Amino acid sequence: MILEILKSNNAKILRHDEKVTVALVPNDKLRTTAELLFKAGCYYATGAGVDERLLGVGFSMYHIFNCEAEGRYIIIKAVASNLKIPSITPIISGANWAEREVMDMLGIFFDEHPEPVRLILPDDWPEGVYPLRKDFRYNERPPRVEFEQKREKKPGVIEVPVGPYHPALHEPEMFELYVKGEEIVGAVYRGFHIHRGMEKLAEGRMTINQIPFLAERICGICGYTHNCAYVQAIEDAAKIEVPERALYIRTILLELERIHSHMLWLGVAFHLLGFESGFMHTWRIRETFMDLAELLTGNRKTYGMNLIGGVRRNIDENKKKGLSEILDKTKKEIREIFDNATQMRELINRMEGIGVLSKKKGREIGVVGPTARGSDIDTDVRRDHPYAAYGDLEFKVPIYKDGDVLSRFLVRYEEVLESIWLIEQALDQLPPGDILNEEYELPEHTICVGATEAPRGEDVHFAIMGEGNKVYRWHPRAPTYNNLPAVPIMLKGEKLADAPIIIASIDPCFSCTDHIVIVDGEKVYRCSLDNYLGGL
Amino acid sequence: MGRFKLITKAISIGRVTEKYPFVPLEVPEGFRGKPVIDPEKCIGCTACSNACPPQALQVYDDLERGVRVVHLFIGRCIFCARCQDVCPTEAIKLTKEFELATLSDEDLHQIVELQMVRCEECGKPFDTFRHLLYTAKELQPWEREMMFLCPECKAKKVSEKLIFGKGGGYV
Amino acid sequence: MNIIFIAINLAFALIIAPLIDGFERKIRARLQNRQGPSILQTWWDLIKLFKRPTIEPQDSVKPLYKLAPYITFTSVLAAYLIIPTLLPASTNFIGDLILVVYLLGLATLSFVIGAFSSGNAYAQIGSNRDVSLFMSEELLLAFIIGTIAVIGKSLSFGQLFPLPFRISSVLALLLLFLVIYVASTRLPFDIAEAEPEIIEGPLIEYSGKHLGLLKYFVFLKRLLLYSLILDFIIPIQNPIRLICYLIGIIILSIVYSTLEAYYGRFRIDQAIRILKRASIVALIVWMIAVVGW
Amino acid sequence: MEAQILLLPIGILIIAALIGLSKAKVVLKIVNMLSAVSSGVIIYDGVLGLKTTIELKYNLFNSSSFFAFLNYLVFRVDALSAFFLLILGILSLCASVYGIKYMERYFEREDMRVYTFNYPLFILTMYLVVICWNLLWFIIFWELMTLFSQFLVAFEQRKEKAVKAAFKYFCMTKAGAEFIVLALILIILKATNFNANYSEIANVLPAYLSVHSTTLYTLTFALLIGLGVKAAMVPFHSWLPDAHPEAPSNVSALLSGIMIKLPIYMMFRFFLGFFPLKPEIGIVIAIFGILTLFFSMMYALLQEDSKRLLAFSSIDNIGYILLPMGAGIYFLANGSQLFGGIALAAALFHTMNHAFFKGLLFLTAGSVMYETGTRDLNYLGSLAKKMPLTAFTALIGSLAIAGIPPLNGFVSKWMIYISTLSSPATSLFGIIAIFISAVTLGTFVKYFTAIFTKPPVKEIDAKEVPLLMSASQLLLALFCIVFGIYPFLPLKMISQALGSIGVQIHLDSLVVYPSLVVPKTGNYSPIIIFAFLLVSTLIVLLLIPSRGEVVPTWKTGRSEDLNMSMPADAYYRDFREVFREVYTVGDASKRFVQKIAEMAGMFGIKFEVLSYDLNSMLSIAMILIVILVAVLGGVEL
Repeated sequence: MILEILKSNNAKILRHDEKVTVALVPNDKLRTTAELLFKAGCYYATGAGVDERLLGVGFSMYHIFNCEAEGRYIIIKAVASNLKIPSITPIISGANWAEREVMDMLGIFFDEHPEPVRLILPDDWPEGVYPLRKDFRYNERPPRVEFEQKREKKPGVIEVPVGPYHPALHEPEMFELYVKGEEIVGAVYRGFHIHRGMEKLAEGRMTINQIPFLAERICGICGYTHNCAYVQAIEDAAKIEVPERALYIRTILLELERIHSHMLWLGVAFHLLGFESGFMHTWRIRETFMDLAELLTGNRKTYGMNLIGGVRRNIDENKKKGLSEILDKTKKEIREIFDNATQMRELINRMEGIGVLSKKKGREIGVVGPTARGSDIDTDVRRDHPYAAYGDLEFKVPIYKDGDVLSRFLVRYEEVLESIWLIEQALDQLPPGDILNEEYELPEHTICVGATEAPRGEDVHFAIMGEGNKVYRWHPRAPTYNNLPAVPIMLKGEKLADAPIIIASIDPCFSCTDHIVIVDGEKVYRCSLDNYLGGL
Repeated sequence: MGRFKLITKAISIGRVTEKYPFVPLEVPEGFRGKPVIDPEKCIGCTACSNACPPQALQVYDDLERGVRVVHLFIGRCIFCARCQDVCPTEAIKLTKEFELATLSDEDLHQIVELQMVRCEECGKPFDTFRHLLYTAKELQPWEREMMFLCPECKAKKVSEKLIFGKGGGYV
Repeated sequence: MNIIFIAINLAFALIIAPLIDGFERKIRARLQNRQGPSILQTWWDLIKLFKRPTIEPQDSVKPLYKLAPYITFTSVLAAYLIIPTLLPASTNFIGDLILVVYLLGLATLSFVIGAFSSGNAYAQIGSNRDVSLFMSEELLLAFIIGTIAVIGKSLSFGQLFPLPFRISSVLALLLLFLVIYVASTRLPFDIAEAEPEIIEGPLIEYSGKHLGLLKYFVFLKRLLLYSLILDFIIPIQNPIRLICYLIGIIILSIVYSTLEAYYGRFRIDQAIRILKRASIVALIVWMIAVVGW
Repeated sequence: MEAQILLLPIGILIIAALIGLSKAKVVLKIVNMLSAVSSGVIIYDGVLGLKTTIELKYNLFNSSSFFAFLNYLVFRVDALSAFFLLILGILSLCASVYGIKYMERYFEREDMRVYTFNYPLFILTMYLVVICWNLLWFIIFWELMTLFSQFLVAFEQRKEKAVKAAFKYFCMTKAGAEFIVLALILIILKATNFNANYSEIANVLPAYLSVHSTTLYTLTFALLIGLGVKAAMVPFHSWLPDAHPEAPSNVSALLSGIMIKLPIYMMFRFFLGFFPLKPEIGIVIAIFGILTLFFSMMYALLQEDSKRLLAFSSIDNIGYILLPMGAGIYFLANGSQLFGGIALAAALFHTMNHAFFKGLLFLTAGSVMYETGTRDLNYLGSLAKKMPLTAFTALIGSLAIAGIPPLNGFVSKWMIYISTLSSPATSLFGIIAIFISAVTLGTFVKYFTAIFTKPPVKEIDAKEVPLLMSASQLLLALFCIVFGIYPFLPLKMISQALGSIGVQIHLDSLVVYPSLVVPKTGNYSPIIIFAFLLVSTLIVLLLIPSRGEVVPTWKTGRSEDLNMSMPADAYYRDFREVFREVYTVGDASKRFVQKIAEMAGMFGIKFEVLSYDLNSMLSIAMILIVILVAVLGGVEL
């Protein structure tokens, strides 16, 4: 099916196995291919540009599609002919940010891109300096350039700035709400205030076994799934046999992380709805899971458990026992708290029918995770692309139809219970044996991709192996990157009082999104989402 | 109704927070805290500095003083315990200490200096004494006699022996 | 004699009001499994604020912005001349129920005008909500005043305290309980100062001494309203009035802080709607009172 | 001989009007000054009138022709008239002084003669209406007043809105006047056989009406409509919100401040002086009052035009005057002297207060127009920095009209509540009045903040208005404060005024220095409250002085300049949303009237046309009178 599409567009298949398909598509066929794939039900996961001049190819763009039906990732490679590649944003609006990012970072230009303006680089970044090119050193700092601010006041409304420093968002991001009385008539998102240059760092300095610890620090809450995604990508490339037990331990930790992340979010949701006690209850329970993580990995949050080929610490018997006991206790408590909390009408009224995201829009933007499942999009990497031990564990994926804040809330609540159930299963079936396989050698220039289901949705890590124990290119994509464009749509026409809970309802994780490049200064050019809003 | 259930629950559970700064906090076994190098055990093999992701551990030779400096800067440490994994002599360990806030920068640095061996030929320091001893076990007898030579001199010597060696040398 | 009593009452209020808030914070902490700050914490906060310097935003209208907190503060103090708190001071020459209500109105007015003068979008939205809430809570309050006037045949506190025990008076006091809850700007009705969306609304630009005064004003207002509802219940010539009063304050603050801890914040329109329904109930109560039950 | 002083203003004003016929620029100043002078004389007359009753009789033509009953032109100032003269004098003084500078902004745009000729005559006719002591002359002056004032409303002839508004105003009040004429005809035909002298009427009418109740009710009906239209009583108010904003601001100050109070004056004369006191009449008036204040204020909340907002609030204050008047009549009829007296005193006191603060507010709105040339609340903002004096006076006006202690508005409102809440029958009125005063507060928070404090959409260049303008504002503000802190003086006048129409209020029992005490009901000591507020504020300022450095306004870390100005239509959106029923009712009534108009249109009568077509209007009114007279004649026979 997929192969037919690719063949019909006379694409050159570079790699085809049970998980991944990589194909080189000629530029004139790129759009049609993308369109056909999108029609065939593959949504746009992410895109990455690579400076392949050292490999003698020049600049090339990789569009990564997620085909849930076949459980495979399709990577379409297009080589830039004198720095130009046809843009696919007109067909798939989800590709907007990815293409603009490549535009900023590598200086590849996309023909007929609807809004070819800077997305990531700030205004004071000099023109024509492209940080992700190989001739740009990872610790280089270009000089600032002066620029003038171009924006006009909007009459008839209050322009309410939400962020960069706003108590409702716990990270520096910028929403601009156009408010009339209490009603939000329009919203604009400006992002990418935090830049940590992780990709450059990884390519430039780190060895393949150091990068997992870097990847874990992409996110402050769900770092371990990034870690896993990266490790899986490399293992996929090098065809490494990971021991069973290691896979199970990874699963347990992943689910533990999902629980604490969701509990955190539920607590924050209560706090934003002004229900402080609910916040306290939720976090009190969350604390036990943090302690569990500490018990298993030696750290509350950054587990640091993965190496290529397995995990570093074992789960011995008494740890196992303690784990299952605590799980039994907390499961009851969680049920109790939330069944009671959901009886409080004023909370439900604040969430019901608020911040609705339709299924169609969601697909177009390519939202992932609970945000997607909340609006009736049945997607879950754990089920569609089984990794770790999810293949042989059974669990259900909660789906809600309404697409409002309440349904996202409930999705997360049910996922907490599911995760507990998953951990219990994994603990019983925990196979004996070795936990780390260190006999492997790394291939060169293999294109690989690894994906996990983070608490916020799908993590995709794209990588190209390099010489020795280095990677040539590593491009992680956090779920928030796909979910954020949906927020202004949800916000439009709602009351200002609901803005914080709506913004929070995608569980935004901004620094995961902004991992891209080393940049001085905070000022960031407005990335308008008018085309998503259908014009403010 | 649910509201009152929650209230009763809260009352029944009682306080859960601790008077933390005034009472010590328990951490479990295997907690990854502040790493500490045991100067007695360290042999300066540079395994840790190669493994360390954030380059918190750096090893460099101070040639005129003839010492190898193992420099640990905790301000950079991410407490991943890779150094602990790779250390051949278990010289570096992660303690349970986690209250690292300090007013003086010195508290974040640990520096271990190891005496280096000077090359018999050129007299340039090339390796720590301990490392030599540590590796000495695996050496063959013919290598022992030139174990105090720096790699260059060693290579020179071997080639000389190969060429001018009496009795066919070691070939 | 009266003058001394009033002076003592004022002093009492000024000292006790923050303590009551500290007490409520403690109770809320208990209900949320927390240690909670010490009861004196509110006092420390206020003292700290009074030590801090103030700032003036560029876009603000300076005189109004600076004067507003003081007027707000003193207008609620003036209400203490009229409502007997600790000691039964007879105040039948200073003012009556209407005057108290209007003094609180003055407080709200200067509060929002100060906020509007700060020239911050959040402050404007917040004070806009504040006034909307004030108007709708005034509707309910008006009905209660009418009912009380019908029951007590008077508006001056000398005649009103205590209210004769009738069905209508009990209902009226229950409604007064609600109004006081709303007026004392707590969750779920602290919509004007909602922290997550509009960052303390009207208070956003205020800092240091000004902020301290406005916080102090809120505490004083709460104590005032407590005393109001208690005066309606406790006979003023009661020998053990003092004990009853203090116990009443404690009970009220426990009840209120419990409610506060276990409610989610309303949206402004929801709150107004609730108040509207309540005032329809109040209309019925008024009818009952007119009938004479 | 001092009685002749009554003629002095007439003389001056007529001269002023004649001067006003010339085109010269200086005329404007002269006319305004002359009117100011005459206003001073009017004040003097008022003070005189409070001491003793002044009377002037003229026997115009000794013939027993049809005009016999126009024969005696009697001017007489008793305490009630004197009270209204005082208000008229003070207000027209301020308005005229204000006009000297203010009117200049119209120079090259308009034909100033429209103003310079009509303005003095307008004041004159109001003066005559108050002092004349003969019903027929009253009608004539009344109509003239309408005539001149409508020319002033139509001052900006180029603006079609203004002209239409003027026509609407004229025709509605005219139609209303026909009802007064009807009442007059009834009285002089049936009761006083062609004698229209007030004293005569006061002697004869009560006795007659207490027998013939039908006539009483007819008269009440006729007068309520006739005077109600002029007083812009809901549902006859629709002309006012169009007319008042269109006039020049100092004229609007007069229109709202005093002209729509003259019907109140006549109501006092009729319902208290001439008619027997009937509780039901009182209740009816009170109900009209409640309707008026409720709907008008709820609509004032919506307005985005400063002067239109003020116009609506004028209607609301008419409600605040009608309510206690009706309640007072009710109480008196039920023999409760105390509360009756207080209620009526409240009515008169509020008349005075409203004259002052509403005049003041219109003047401030005028000053803002004078500087910025707009009345749009969306556009204005943060003028308090530029025009501190105007801002201060506007703040005082807003506080006063919101009934904030210790300003004058609170005293009258307090009296209203005390009296109305005292009996179950009227307490619902009191309750609604309290609610509406909260809404008033909201409305004037909007008025004040939208013009003076909220940041503007874009920078407005304005400076403080000339001294003459701000002086007259300050004078009125001063009255608001002084009469608030020391209400005993106006209360004394009011008690005299009421005494002159036979209502005794026991002032010595009410005023227990330093507080107003209604035994066993309520008490309020403005002096103590004011002193306490002042002193304690000063003390707190000393203890906790505030001095701080200036920092940029906090925009959650943004550096761009955002549009932080709240649009006027955004105020209280949710409140309006929740209380939408009120507006649905209001709009439904509007639509109902339109329906009637359409149905009439089917029969070929075009109300839209009609209401701007004077002849047909008048003819219809005449026909109406004839029919009514015939009918009533039949009733009585």
